[in-house]
Amino acid sequence: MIELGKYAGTVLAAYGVSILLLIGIVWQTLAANARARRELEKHEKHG
Amino acid sequence: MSIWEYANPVKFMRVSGAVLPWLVATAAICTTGGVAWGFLTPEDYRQGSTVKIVFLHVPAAMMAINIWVMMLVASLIWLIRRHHVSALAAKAAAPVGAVMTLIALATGAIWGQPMWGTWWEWDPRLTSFLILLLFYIGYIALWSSIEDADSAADLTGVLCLVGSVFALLSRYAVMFWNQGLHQGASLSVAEGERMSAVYRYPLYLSMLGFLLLFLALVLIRTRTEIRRRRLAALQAREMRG
Amino acid sequence: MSLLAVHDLAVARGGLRAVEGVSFTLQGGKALILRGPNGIGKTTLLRCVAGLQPPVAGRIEMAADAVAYAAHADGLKSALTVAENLRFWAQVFGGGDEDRALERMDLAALADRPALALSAGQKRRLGLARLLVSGRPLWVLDEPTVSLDAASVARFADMIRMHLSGGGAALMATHIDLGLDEAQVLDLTPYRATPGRVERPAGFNEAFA
Amino acid sequence: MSLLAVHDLAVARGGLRAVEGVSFTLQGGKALILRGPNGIGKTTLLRCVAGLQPPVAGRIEMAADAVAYAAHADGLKSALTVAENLRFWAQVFGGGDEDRALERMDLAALADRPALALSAGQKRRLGLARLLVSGRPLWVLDEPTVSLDAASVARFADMIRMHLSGGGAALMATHIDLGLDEAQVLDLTPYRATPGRVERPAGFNEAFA
Amino acid sequence: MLALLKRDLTLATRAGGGFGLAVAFFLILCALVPFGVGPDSEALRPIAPGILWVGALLSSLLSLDRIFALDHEDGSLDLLATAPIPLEGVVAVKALAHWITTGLPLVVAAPVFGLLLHLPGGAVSWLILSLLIGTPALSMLGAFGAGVTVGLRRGGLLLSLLVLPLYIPTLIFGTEVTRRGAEAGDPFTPMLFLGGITAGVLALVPFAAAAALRVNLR
Amino acid sequence: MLALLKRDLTLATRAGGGFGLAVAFFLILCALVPFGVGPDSEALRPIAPGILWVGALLSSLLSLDRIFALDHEDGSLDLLATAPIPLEGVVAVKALAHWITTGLPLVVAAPVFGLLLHLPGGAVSWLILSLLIGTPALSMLGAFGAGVTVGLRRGGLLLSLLVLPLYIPTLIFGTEVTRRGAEAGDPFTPMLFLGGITAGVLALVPFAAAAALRVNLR
Ligand code: HEM
Ligand SMILES: Nc1ncnc2c1ncn2[C@@H]1O[C@H](COP(=O)(O)OP(=O)(O)OP(=O)(O)O)[C@@H](O)[C@H]1O
Ligand SMILES: Nc1ncnc2c1ncn2[C@@H]1O[C@H](COP(=O)(O)OP(=O)(O)OP(=O)(O)O)[C@@H](O)[C@H]1O
Ligand SMILES: [Mg+2]
Ligand SMILES: [Mg+2]
Repeated sequence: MIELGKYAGTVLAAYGVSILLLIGIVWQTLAANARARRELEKHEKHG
Repeated sequence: MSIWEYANPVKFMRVSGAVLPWLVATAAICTTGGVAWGFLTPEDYRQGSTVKIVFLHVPAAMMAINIWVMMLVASLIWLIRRHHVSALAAKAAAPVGAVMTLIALATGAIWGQPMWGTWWEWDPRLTSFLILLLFYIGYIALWSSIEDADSAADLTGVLCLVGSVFALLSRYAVMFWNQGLHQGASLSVAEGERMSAVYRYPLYLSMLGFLLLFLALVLIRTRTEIRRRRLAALQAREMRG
Repeated sequence: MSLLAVHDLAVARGGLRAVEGVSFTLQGGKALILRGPNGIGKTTLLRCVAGLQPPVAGRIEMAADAVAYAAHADGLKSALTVAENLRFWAQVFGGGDEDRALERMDLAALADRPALALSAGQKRRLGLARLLVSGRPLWVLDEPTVSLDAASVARFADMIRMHLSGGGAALMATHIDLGLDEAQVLDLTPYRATPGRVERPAGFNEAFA
Repeated sequence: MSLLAVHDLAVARGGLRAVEGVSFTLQGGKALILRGPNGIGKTTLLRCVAGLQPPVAGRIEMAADAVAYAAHADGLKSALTVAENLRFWAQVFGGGDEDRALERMDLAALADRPALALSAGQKRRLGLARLLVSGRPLWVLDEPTVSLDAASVARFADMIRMHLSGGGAALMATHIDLGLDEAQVLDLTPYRATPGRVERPAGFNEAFA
Repeated sequence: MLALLKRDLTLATRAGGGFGLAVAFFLILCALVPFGVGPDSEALRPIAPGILWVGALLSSLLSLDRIFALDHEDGSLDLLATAPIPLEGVVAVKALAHWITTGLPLVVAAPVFGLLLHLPGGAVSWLILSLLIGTPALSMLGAFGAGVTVGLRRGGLLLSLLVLPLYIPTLIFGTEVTRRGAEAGDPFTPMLFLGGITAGVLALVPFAAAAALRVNLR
Repeated sequence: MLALLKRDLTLATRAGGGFGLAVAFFLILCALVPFGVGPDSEALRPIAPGILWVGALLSSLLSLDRIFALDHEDGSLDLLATAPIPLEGVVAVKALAHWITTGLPLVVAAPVFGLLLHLPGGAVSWLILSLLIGTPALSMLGAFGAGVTVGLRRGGLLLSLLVLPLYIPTLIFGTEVTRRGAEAGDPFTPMLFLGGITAGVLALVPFAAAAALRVNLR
């Protein structure tokens, strides 16, 4: 385990928040894309 | 073949579909690599371990600005040449830009606590970012509140144009208004003050990663938007027919 | 020369074509009534002719500043009186004798009443009086006789006849009988756009669909 | 028993009496059409009957919660779909089968379209479908067929007939022919209020005049 | 009544419905004040509670005209008045929907804005609590104002004018709670008053608002 | 065009037209701030220029949706678009009418409000001057925002969201003029910027606003 010193909380918080936000936007992007594709395919099959 | 051919949605879907796997893979590698490398760099003698934040903060801050510029270019292409894909790309980029701005703000705020002893300071750099966030929010809100897709593209395009001018103006106004605490750009300054290589290379990698990540996200989101438009057209036609 | 010529026009609403292949010309002194079931695209076509909306295909030929448009919304300010409302439009369009217009639409007695205090039919009459002061030769009217009683419909027909005899023309959409026997009628039903003809897209959505 | 009884009713608008001395009763199974020139007071009278406005004189007798009112404004939310709009009113009035109402007004194909994207006549049909889900016996309708094409007017007449045959009643104001031959007609022209009859003031303004 | 609540919330979240805009406005206001007042944190700290409360109040105010005006324009209000729901219930439900779409998000977002204005950390929980207790009164009073002005063409500014004086007691006690929280005073007394005002408003104002609506409909 | 200006001003002065309401709102805001911030004149003096400018900005903001929305609803805008006046001219006239009904009264009333907030005497003339130069830009930018949002049902809050960031440079330079006036600094530099922004806005924004209107009408 690497040593973060007295600023451990700060560094971890910064990394935590950023990674959460990044994961959030990536997840939202992929989910919306999958949904759009699914709906379109469903529609093209039936319609 | 001119570059405008890629603005044809069918062609765009084909090309972007072919490029995406590679893009996603390199983006994932560079981003995680850059961030992880950054996290493992040694402490700075002045800033302690907080220097590690730079590998998130700086790439995010740069992307936040560059994404707005890209949206401006895309809006102009839409307004002048009326290529739908470019309008949709601008729409797709905005949420990514807003998130980048948020990351820059959040990491900056968290960093500020130990460095300046405050979460938030009305420093010009910071303030301009807050204003940029406002522009992103307004832009996204306008897109989402207009029903007709082409009108929405036109109106947000005009807003992006006017907004860019005022974002720039605000930057100068804010600098006039308050002298700041924030660091100047250190990547470009004279050799002596330059960041040591220990920090420079992971930073480069992280910046590249963020850029690729953004490109991948924009491509995927543009594809989503195109599919949505297609679905809406099919549904509308069915109802009418 | 004809006041209005429409060639192979297609209009779209909400990204989908409504009617297509519509052609007609309108000479001075003539009136044309558009008919067709609800939702076929009469309103959309009239808005195109009035220049409020671009057509998807085809051409509309007419002189600049020739159109006076009147739709469901009459452009009345409820805080202004009948006379003030009319005077404003007369000034904007730079034409017309307001008092005669009030007289013709039987509104003289109501001239000083705020538009707020008019009944549905009285408002509509005021909206029609605006056409008289516009001084424009081509009238584009969307369901002009809604809410009018029988006497007012007859008065409206007279007003149209007078306009035609002065060399003007009128293009109207309506579902009911206007008592204008001399007007030609164009039924839009055969021009209903057939969906799914990709070679003639209404815009991005359809091109891609 | 009659669904609605109106005795010697006088109604006022803007402090002036519009019509006065109107009396009629409406049994279940009957329809009454109010006629009269623009501005005589049809809308005002209907709003009184619907309970939106108090009468100046006379009595209106009917059961509580019996009226379904429909006027020019249809109470549609443009952001909601056709089905959502109708469902909301069905829930508020606690009645009715939405799908059948959509079917009856030929709106089933448009069920998932936002109300924003309807043409004038389609909106009106949706406003009428609301009556079907209200479950109320007495329909009070102000110019119900505005913007409707001929087929829709016939459909409307059918809907009224069905309502009447189910024991309901309808009170309508209109200027055009609804194709409802069995309905009685009441012309309001003879009841126009004579201005200046100080012994029967419409309110403070007139009493003071 | 549930159907009405559901519809109003659906409308708010649909395109153009304005959900979240109150928070955005609040953010903008908190960002503007330093531009006006100056960036100095010493100058900002003492006025932070006041600015935050004034901001909450204004962003609630700006969306008031949505409460009834839209329904009046499209005729829904006429129809609701003839529906088998008491008009008082309609008012209460609409005020509730307004609070859920504007007040509640503010409560959630307030800590972040506190940061921008250098609100001391200890005061944040008091700020949240005071907003949570106070904002329902703002929505209900707003519904009253909206009911009074509903017939008027764009009564927006008039509405603000009518409602703002009614907001003053809530504002005073709300900021007092926050300020005393910041300066380690006794925040309980103003909190009690704040709660009392909200309770009274919620119990009585629906009747006044319904009466005003009835007048405006006729 | 003159006829349009005259009509808009007449409408503003008629019942429900909202003339003077901007000033009233400004007054209420200036009265609220001491409730929020505390009545201490030492605390008020430094923030007075900022509050006054923020107040001017908000009260101009609140009446923005009147610029086009009413005309759009009743169909006047469709008719004006087919009238023999360029749409840019319509925008400019409407922004002017908005400024005359909201900006100008504020300029006139500002000294009084300055008193309420203990603005130093020497700064009053700078306040007036800065408002006089700055508020036309607010009206014109507001007309742009109103043009963009005109088709939307009650775009009020969205309008604020779009317009407020555009107001920031004007706000900064405006308060800077007033503050430097109060503290005997050099008010000419910010005044120059303020004038430059206003001139640029007046020259260019009508075209953007007219373009937005055309999109919204189709
Ligand atoms: C919350 C707010 C903050 C924001 C919005 C912000 C914004 C930015 C921006 C836009 C850059 C761009 C750099 C460039 O020109 O390439 C940057 C770089 C940087 N920031 Fe921040 N910053 C914030 C807080 C902080 C804090 C608190 C610190 C540390 C004490 C900090 C340290 C740095 C450093 C070291 C750089 C790199 C400068 C360079 O080498 O280019 N920032 N920041
Ligand atoms: N905003 C919109 N988005 C999508 N479709 C729309 C929109 N507005 C109208 N439509 C549809 O466009 C078609 C044409 O509408 P239009 O209003 O021109 O019909 P109309 O012939 O005037 O009908 P009516 O006789 O009922 O007035 C209709 O089918 C309508 O449902
Ligand atoms: N707010 C008002 N103030 C004063 N008078 C009014 C007001 N509203 C309407 N009136 C007048 O009251 C009378 C009755 O109006 P009402 O709307 O009931 O007529 P109507 O019979 O429905 O006419 P229409 O057939 O034109 O709809 C009219 O003469 C009208 O001018
Ligand atoms: Mg139509
Ligand atoms: Mg009527």
